[in-house]
Amino acid sequence: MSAVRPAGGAARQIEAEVLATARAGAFVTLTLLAPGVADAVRPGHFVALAVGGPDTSMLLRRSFSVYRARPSDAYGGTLEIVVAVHGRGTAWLAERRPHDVVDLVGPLGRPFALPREPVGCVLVGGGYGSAPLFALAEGLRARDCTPHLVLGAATAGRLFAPPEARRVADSVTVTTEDGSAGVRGLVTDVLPDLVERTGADVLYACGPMGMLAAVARVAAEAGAHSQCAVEEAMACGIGVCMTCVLPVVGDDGRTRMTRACLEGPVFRGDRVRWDAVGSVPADCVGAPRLAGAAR
Amino acid sequence: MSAVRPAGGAARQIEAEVLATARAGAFVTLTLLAPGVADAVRPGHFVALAVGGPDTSMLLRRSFSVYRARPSDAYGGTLEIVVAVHGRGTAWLAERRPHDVVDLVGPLGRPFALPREPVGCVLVGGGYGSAPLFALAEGLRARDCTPHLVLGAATAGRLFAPPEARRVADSVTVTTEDGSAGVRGLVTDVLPDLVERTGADVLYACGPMGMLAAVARVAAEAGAHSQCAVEEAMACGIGVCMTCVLPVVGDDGRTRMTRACLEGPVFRGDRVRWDAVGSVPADCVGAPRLAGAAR
Amino acid sequence: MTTTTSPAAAALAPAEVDLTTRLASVVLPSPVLTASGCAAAGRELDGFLDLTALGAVVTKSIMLDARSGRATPRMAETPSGMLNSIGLQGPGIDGFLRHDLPWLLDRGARAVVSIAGSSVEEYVEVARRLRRAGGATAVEVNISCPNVEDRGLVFACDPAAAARVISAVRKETHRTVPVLAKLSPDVTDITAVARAVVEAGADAITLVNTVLGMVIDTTTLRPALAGVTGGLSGPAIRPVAVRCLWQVHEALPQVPLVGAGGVRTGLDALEMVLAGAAAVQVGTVVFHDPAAPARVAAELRTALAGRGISRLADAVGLAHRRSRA
Amino acid sequence: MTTTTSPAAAALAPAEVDLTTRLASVVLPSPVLTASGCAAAGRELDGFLDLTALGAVVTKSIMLDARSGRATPRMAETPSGMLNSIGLQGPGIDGFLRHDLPWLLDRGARAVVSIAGSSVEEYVEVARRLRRAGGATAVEVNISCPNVEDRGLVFACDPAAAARVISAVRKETHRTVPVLAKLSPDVTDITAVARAVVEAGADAITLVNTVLGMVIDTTTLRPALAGVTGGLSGPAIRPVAVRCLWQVHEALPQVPLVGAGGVRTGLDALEMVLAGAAAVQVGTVVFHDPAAPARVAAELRTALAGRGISRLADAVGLAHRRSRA
Ligand SMILES: Cc1cc2nc3c(=O)[nH]c(=O)nc-3n(C[C@H](O)[C@H](O)[C@H](O)COP(=O)(O)OP(=O)(O)OC[C@H]3O[C@@H](n4cnc5c(N)ncnc54)[C@H](O)[C@@H]3O)c2cc1C
Ligand SMILES: Cc1cc2nc3c(=O)[nH]c(=O)nc-3n(C[C@H](O)[C@H](O)[C@H](O)COP(=O)(O)OP(=O)(O)OC[C@H]3O[C@@H](n4cnc5c(N)ncnc54)[C@H](O)[C@@H]3O)c2cc1C
Ligand SMILES: Cc1cc2nc3c(=O)[nH]c(=O)nc-3n(C[C@H](O)[C@H](O)[C@H](O)COP(=O)(O)O)c2cc1C
Ligand SMILES: Cc1cc2nc3c(=O)[nH]c(=O)nc-3n(C[C@H](O)[C@H](O)[C@H](O)COP(=O)(O)O)c2cc1C
Ligand code: FES
Ligand code: FES
Repeated sequence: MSAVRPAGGAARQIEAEVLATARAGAFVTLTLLAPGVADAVRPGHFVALAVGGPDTSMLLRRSFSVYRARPSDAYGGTLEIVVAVHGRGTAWLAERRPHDVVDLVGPLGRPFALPREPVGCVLVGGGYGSAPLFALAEGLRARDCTPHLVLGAATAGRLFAPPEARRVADSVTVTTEDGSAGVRGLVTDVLPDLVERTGADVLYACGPMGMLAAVARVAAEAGAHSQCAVEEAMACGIGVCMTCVLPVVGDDGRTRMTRACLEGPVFRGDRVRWDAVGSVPADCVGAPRLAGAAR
Repeated sequence: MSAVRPAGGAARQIEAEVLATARAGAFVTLTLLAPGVADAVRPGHFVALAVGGPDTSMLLRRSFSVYRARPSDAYGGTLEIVVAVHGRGTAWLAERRPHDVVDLVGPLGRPFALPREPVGCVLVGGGYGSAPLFALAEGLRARDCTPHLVLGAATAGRLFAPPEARRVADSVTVTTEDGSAGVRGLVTDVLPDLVERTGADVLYACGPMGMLAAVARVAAEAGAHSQCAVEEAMACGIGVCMTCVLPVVGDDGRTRMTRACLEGPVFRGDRVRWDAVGSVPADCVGAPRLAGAAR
Repeated sequence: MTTTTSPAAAALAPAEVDLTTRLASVVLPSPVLTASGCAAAGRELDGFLDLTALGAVVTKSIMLDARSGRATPRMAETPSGMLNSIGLQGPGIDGFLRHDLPWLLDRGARAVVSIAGSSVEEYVEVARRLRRAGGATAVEVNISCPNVEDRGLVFACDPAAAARVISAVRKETHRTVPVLAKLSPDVTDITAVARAVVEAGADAITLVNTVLGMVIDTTTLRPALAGVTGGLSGPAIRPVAVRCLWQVHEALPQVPLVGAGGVRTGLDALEMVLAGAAAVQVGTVVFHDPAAPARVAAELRTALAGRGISRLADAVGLAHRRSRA
Repeated sequence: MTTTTSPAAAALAPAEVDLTTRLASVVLPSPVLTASGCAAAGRELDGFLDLTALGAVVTKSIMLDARSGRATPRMAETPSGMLNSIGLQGPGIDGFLRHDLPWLLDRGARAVVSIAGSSVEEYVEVARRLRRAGGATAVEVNISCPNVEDRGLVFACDPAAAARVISAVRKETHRTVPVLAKLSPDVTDITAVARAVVEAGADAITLVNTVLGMVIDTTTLRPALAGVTGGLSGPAIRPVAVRCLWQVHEALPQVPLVGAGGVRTGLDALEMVLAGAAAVQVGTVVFHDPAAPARVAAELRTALAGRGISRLADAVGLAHRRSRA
């Protein structure tokens, strides 16, 4: 899990034309013409978009999970992303119109690992974190796995639950914290039951850090595998800056500050030191022996 | 000429909607809805536009002469500007489309002074510098003056000579350096003759600094008045920053570094120290006595 | 996962927020001021905003005699900022006291008068005449000037020279009028300069003046400014200003600080307040938006209300207390 | 009116321009390099650009032992820039020499190896192991590190401490391998540090490292970075880098300089060359555009051609000569 991606990875930098935009609840979906990129996308990959145009004061790219990729459609490869407006960069993206062009780098990161056997799976998405799970469910079905979806959010408006959800999954459970849709509560309120009922062997999750930690815990308790896609602030998205790190245990049992953009965003849930995310555990390789490290 | 504009000048800051855009040779004209501003515009006034949108890295406004203002048309006041694409700010403006909004401050500066008597006038425009001269010609006609236009540029494509030129002026002479339109040469090649033939009492000019200096010289030689609109790099456009200064002789005969945005852009040609523009003449009020002044 | 707790307090109505602030002996109704050299002497901004509602107008640094300033070009735009090299053009203190200050006071605005000099004596003489005229709410001492008596070394770059100026100006200034020392960020250790000026009697510190920068015109292949180097200002330098505020507040928590450097919005002002500023100045952004100081004050009020903070004073330096917690 | 004459020479075809540059004893085929910490050890950029066509890959500063770096958040975006506080995460010199440097050399790229330390002894030991392994085209010494033996004072902020590091590293480095001293702009007098490192044996100087800055998160009301302060980089600081290059080239015209700070386009690179840089590094902008170093080199070639300059070397420091003319 901790090897560097081989040199000359599949990622490319392209000028992607916006083909369509749509509102979906609190989100905007963008369909982008991405020949040469769409083909290489697997569920869990992300793309990094430049925002703000040529004179912008915003220097850094914004990262988005790929919601759907169509490698060889009429346009020669398109992909869709789901944008939640957070700050100015996502606001700019949400203002794009068909025929506008956005600079895109992708596919980036490591995708979800798929089981070799036909097993039961539970896929848990928090907010827009559900975006990569529908394509994942399809991929699992293609391997004769049985995917069950759990989609959670604070309120109904912040759920991303497109119409195909029911089509691609054997069951869909919705939770909202305010009860405005589905079961009132957190995804983790319904998860242990569902895992038990379905006898799931793998849990997949994408969403806020707290949710991922909880999913990893449920998986561990149920003796299941977990694959968690994390969201860490990223300056480069391609592995050169070291801003996106979190403490992850390697095959050798040692914890390293590990790049989410290159070795993630998908990690094995049992490898991430969830309680230490945001800090450097004292047993981490190279952890400071005294306070005040170099700039 | 050197008094500060009275506090609470006519300038206002508004969100101006773009009503129409058009190409005119090498230029783009923008028609802006500017209620409360258009009414106060006199020929020679300029407006300062914010460029680049909310996340831009371009901090400073760009200045433009008003080409035409219609105080009380169907829209409640519009004005037109002529944009020559120079760098990124003007490129951004040239990309604006109807219904876009630009932040505008204006009217700014002092307009051309009009003669009290019905006299002959020659109006000289270099490149887009002709923009304010057509409305000026109309204003002069309204006072029974006889305006003659001289429009010059490097090549035909860089001439701004709209159809109404012939309507508003008693004669129109065109010069281009490459002879691609009108007389081959500089405006100053045809000017002395025209001034003599028309017996002009006032010369008005707007364009590059070298041309203005030449017009002022021709006027002085012919015993005529001159009114020159200068173009100095401006950070604020409203008189607070002191970046836009040039050496101008005041009523007291002393030279001061004078703000083009507030006490100009129109100056009496005989008051500007043309040979010293870009420097501080040694006899300027407050000129350094030793090298190396404070930051 | 480390949770980023936002303050628990419930949101307030903006009108409930008390924006008054104290700079040593002076209380200002608003913590948002103009910045020296970015508002002339106030008059040109009248009509774009209500001058009387500002904390104060900080006037362009004034020297003893009239000054022409430097040759042009005096400015260049830079990414999210600009460079200027004006050379302290101005009418001299007598002209300022005759024409500019009276207008501002008649208008009902508060004036923080910025003074400059090329020797300690010049600062002293300017301060003396200003004291004689009266009317200034505070004196801000711009020490980012070359000292002609010490090979043109900038006062603000040497703690001892900075202290000499401040101590001399403090002596020449009425004791009820606070003296603000305005520091340059172009130093190895801003806290050393801050300590020196406070020991010399500064009642408050303004942080920061411009950062020394330069642009070369790639068409003419020469420096873009006639003055070769110039002062970098605007949002580009805001992180530098916030860092200086943080460091000085950490070192001298009792000293009132005034923040300057790229403030564009109410959240930018809040950032500086959280770092330790009791007031902020809006400079370069006025060139973009002449009404900015008024807008920033309104946005700051809303931002404090939204965070349940009822008094500006409670937010001053809050990030220090929260990061220790 | 002062006329701004552009150079009279007629435009050339871009292919006619000779971009080779010399840094002391080393000749590079291109003056455009990556910047330390912005390209890891090159491998991740492979595929986005041709590593072998770059002047060199400047690798992330490496210390003696493996380092975890700081806690997160490690970055914050700022207007036209960003703040980082990575804390020199890396595998340590042995891991670097075993895995990273061989890959880069096998790939056919030139490597400028950046080294760091928290004591003079650490720099020496890293340099020694690097020399033993061989393969580095040059050594860049990142002296923007706190000296644990002197109350955490940053080496680059004290001419004497900077000189001690450089002189020690120079002694441990093969004489055909140039030693570049990389300076911090956060000093009162950059020329004093530059003189000190040149006297200590630096063959060239890289200007500049990041500017110390800070952002406070107005939602959490705490510093945005876990490390509290961080290094400001990107186009926002370009005028500071150009000014430092100008000042150091003015003071030490014979010393080869390498520019870094906000280079985004070929014209930005040209600006630094005109100020005195013989080479430039593209750092933060790689995060925006992974192919930027290659693009900048191509644009620089076109810009020189358009100005009738057939050799990069003729443009180095040209603005000094033109502004004296
Ligand atoms: C691997 C990955 C996948 C993601 N997938 C999606 C998705 O499918 N849909 C979606 O809406 N969002 C997604 N995000 C989050 C999205 O990248 C941020 O919301 C966005 O960067 C915020 O930019 P902004 O300009 O609107 O906000 P600002 O707060 O103005 O951004 C300022 C800076 O902080 C960074 N930043 C702020 N918030 C985040 C965040 N939550 N995660 C990472 N960086 C952040 C920005 O990239 C930028 O550099 C993903 C993030 C990552 C790392
Ligand atoms: C009073 C006045 C009236 C003007 N009228 C017109 C007009 O009617 N039509 C027109 O096309 N242009 C006019 N200009 C020039 C116009 O303002 C500049 O071309 C424009 O500011 C360039 O911006 P940019 O971003 O495209 O170029 P950049 O070179 O990227 O601009 C960088 C900075 O330099 C300043 N700058 C650059 N060139 C000039 C210049 N020539 N004059 C002033 N500032 C400059 C910009 O304002 C900006 O701050 C006028 C200028 C002034 C001062
Ligand atoms: C055009 C201009 C002129 C300035 N003149 C002065 C001055 O006379 N005295 C002074 O102390 N600071 C002067 N400054 C610095 C500002 O007051 C302020 O400290 C600095 O620009 C940072 O704030 P800002 O980014 O909001 O502009 C000037 C700045 C600019 C841009
Ligand atoms: C994320 C990041 C990490 C950096 N790490 C290092 C480093 O390890 N060693 C070093 O000398 N400089 C480091 N720098 C500084 C850059 O090499 C460069 O000097 C500086 O960022 C200015 O150039 P830029 O604006 O092109 O990035 C780092 C910069 C960034 C943004
Ligand atoms: S975002 Fe730069 S290394 Fe991961
Ligand atoms: S442009 Fe600021 S004073 Fe004229």
